[in-house]
Amino acid sequence: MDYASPPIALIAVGLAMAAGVYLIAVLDRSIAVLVGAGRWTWRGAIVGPIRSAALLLVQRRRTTERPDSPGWTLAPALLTGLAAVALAMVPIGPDMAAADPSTGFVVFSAAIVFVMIAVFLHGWSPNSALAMHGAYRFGAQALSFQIPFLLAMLATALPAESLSIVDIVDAQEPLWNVVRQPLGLPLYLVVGVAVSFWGPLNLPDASDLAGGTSVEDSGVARLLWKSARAAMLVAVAAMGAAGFLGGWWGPWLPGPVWMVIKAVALLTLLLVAGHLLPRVRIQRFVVIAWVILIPLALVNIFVSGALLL
Amino acid sequence: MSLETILLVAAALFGIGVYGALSQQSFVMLMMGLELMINGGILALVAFWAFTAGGNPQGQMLAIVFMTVMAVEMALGFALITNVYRVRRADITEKLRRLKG
Amino acid sequence: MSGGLLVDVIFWLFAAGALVTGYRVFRTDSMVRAAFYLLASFAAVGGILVLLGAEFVGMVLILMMAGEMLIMAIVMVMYMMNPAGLNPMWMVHQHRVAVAAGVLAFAVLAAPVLLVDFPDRPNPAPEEATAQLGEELLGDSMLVFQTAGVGLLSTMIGVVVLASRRGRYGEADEGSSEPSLELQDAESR
Amino acid sequence: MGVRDALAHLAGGAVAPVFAVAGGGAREAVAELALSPSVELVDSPAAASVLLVAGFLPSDLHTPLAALHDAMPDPRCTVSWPLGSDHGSMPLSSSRLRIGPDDEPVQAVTRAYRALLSGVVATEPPIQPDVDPNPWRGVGPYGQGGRGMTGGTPYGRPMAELGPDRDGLRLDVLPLSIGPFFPRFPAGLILDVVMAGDLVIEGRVADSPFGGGEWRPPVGPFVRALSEPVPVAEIELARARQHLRWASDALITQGLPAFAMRVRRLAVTLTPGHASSVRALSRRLRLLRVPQWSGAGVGRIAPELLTGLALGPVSRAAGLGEDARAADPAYAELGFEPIVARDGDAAARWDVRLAEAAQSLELAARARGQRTGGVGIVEGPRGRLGPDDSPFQRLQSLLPDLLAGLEWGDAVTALASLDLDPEEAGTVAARPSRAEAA
Repeated sequence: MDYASPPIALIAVGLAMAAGVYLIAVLDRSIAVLVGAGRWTWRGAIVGPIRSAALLLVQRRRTTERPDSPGWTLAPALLTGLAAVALAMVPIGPDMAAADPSTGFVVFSAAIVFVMIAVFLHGWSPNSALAMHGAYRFGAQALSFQIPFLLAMLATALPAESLSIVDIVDAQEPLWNVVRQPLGLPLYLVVGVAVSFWGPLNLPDASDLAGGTSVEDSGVARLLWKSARAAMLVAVAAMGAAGFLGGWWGPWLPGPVWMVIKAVALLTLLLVAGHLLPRVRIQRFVVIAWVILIPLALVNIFVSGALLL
Repeated sequence: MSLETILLVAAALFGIGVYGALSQQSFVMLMMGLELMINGGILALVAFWAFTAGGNPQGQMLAIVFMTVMAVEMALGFALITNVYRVRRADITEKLRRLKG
Repeated sequence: MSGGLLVDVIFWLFAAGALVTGYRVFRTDSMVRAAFYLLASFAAVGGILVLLGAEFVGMVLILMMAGEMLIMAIVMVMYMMNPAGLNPMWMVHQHRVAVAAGVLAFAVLAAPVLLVDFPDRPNPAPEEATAQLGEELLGDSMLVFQTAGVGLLSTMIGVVVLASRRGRYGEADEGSSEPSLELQDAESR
Repeated sequence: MGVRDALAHLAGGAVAPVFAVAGGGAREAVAELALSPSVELVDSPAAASVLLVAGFLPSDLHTPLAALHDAMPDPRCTVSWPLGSDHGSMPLSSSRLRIGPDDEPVQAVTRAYRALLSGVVATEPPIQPDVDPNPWRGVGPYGQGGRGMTGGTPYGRPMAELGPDRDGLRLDVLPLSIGPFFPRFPAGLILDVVMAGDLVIEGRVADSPFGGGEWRPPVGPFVRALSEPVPVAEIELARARQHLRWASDALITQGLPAFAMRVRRLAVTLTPGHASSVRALSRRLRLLRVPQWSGAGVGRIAPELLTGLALGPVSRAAGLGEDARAADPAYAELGFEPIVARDGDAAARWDVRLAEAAQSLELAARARGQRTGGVGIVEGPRGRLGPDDSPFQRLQSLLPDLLAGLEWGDAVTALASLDLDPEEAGTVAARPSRAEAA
């Protein structure tokens, strides 16, 4: 158990999150303009997110009829905290980890599993029908994606013979996991999009629910929820880069730079997919998760285990 | 933080669990009482392991068995609730005067 | 096992959190809130386990309970006549007996804690705890571990059979009768 | 409060979040407004700073509009955009911000938004009083609100009742009314549903509020064709535009807002020469599997139920060749053949509409001054239009069977695929009275 000094780790994680969220806002707007055949401008794509955030800071929060106020306030904060914990588990260099507990993998998974609590709370507490349906939907979605997610991640721990993320990345020096376990990364990405409820798997906050769990949010709460969601996507992409794309391993450039490049590449892939793929029907997602993803994830684990023997 | 204080906390959790399991009318709330008792059990177990096992991992092993028991209890409980609700439409204990099917 | 003042403060925070939220489970007027309070109680206990050096067990406890509590919240919303648990209500019976039993259980368990002198053999190196546990799980205690696994599997099969509608002897709800609504019983009293 | 002022100043340059209520005759104008980079149409009043009320709103919708207004966070303002209709009796008529016939609408909206954030325009007070409809705690036998556990009204809204589930359990079901300003439906569409979790147990669409005779619609090519011959090129261009506008809304429903903007841009600038772009768009959507992934098997209506209803693309997607144009000599001259698909589900409706849009553009390009022949009955973009006879009213009776048993997402997809338009109920009814007046 080797932790960086807490204040430095906190500041580093906070900065990484803020930068990641801003990057997502810029990338997402740029991709939307590209897909929508609009005109890209500095004002729109680069300054726009900051201005929109300022509006949400100025806006007064409105409330609904008899909400569960503590839960409603807690949910975005909880999701932010979970994203921070998840991101803190991702090392960007062999000696550059905010925290590297011996069970980093389990901590990351616990953060992922708690996302469903945050989303359920967020949808349940405003006492609003559409928001609550978003919460129910995410219940079904989350219970379906958890097992394939844990299995896909677990396979990366096998070659490292450790649950520590630093060890998992270290074990990829000869061969990246994306090559060693070709099923792993696609599985991880599908489920990762579901975890951060983005793009085609944005079912709890979907447009057919007029925004789902966040339909009643305004002001700072909306800003916090949106950025927490983006931060979760950053954490998922960063962990994908560390667990499957060899983390800091790469020629010529220093390790952390490689790590950032890989994470941003994964992020861009996820964002582009979000603007091109239609929303998946919840029924179909649940069937796919249980009937296809879980068996594939098991095959993935068995094959990687057999290769190690 | 000493063994005694942790055991007291665990005993208090267990006591709250007993209170909940006995006082609640709804099946699910009753199960929450059971869960809380097991929660106290796990805490006591790991405390014993941490302070008296001297590095032997079997205490943690036992905690994992406890967690398995908890999962089994949950799953069985929910299945029974579903079944009872299907057959009797009962969701609180008062509605089950006899248990025979 | 001493980690200085900071560890002590964190321990007391977790302990107080676990107890208060555990108590709130039965004092809140909404079922979903009750599920979340129980989850908070488990998370606090998980935190204490991590403090004690049982990192893996603590984190797995937290991880597992998140899923369990969501299912619990949904089951409550499903089977309680209180949609989404936002309508406050208070449903208890034999309240005095239950309080007495709870206090008695605490007293019985607390007495030996205060009376018995426990051996003091703290763990030497908590860093190794996770690895040690792994060795134990797949080494000496393999049988226990496998038995737990098989037990879970048979539970899964059993509960699916129990909960499903179609059974060997026809539909499970065959011959079931509509109960009188709670409302009528309660209001006629 | 220096920080707050600085933030407000910064926010003044942001994309204005607008919740648009597109009333009678305003849908096209609002859709076009959304293309501007300085305005964003948001899905929820909670996210909006500006409430844009465009076109005509029947008096039945005035109270829901007031509730919508009160659901917006401060600072908020209302901009009315009458587009030639009378806004006089609306609850928001005190609003000073108005878009006149000569104003540039995007500029007017952004100006109002900036004025609001800089404090020049004060935030609007709520319209409705904020009171609890019912006592909510400590009434029933268990200390709950309302009388009893089922059937009470603890928050002034009905509580869940027991209803059958797919699995044979009797679980809670929740009666809900979605609309009339649900962003995925046209304004004025009210859907009364009974939900069990995410599942629609019962659903019906209420009568159109535009049908009461209050509404005097602007006259478009389809309505004009009822009483006089109209150039085929004009009417077919309008049809292609409507189909593309539908596709754009359907894409938003499927979670592809950016792609929807591309389609909407095409719809606004559409000319008869664009047939190949429409076909390319259709190929691309099929490549991304948008119709199949979202609509295969969803909202299927059997051809037997549709026979004789003449519901345009909906009928033709189910394999019925019903098309009023087929009987028109002007169309026969141009070599018109109805486009027919087989499956009758939402995916088939996608295919039929996109193919028809391209076909319409080709007809428009080929037309040399032909005018429609049949007076009295017109093939509108949603099916046969006649006096007192709109596709909306004919479809209404099919909806309960269609919606029951769908997941909410599928129900929205199915409704979107039908392209319901409550305004048409009024458009057609208005014709005879105009003729009498003349």
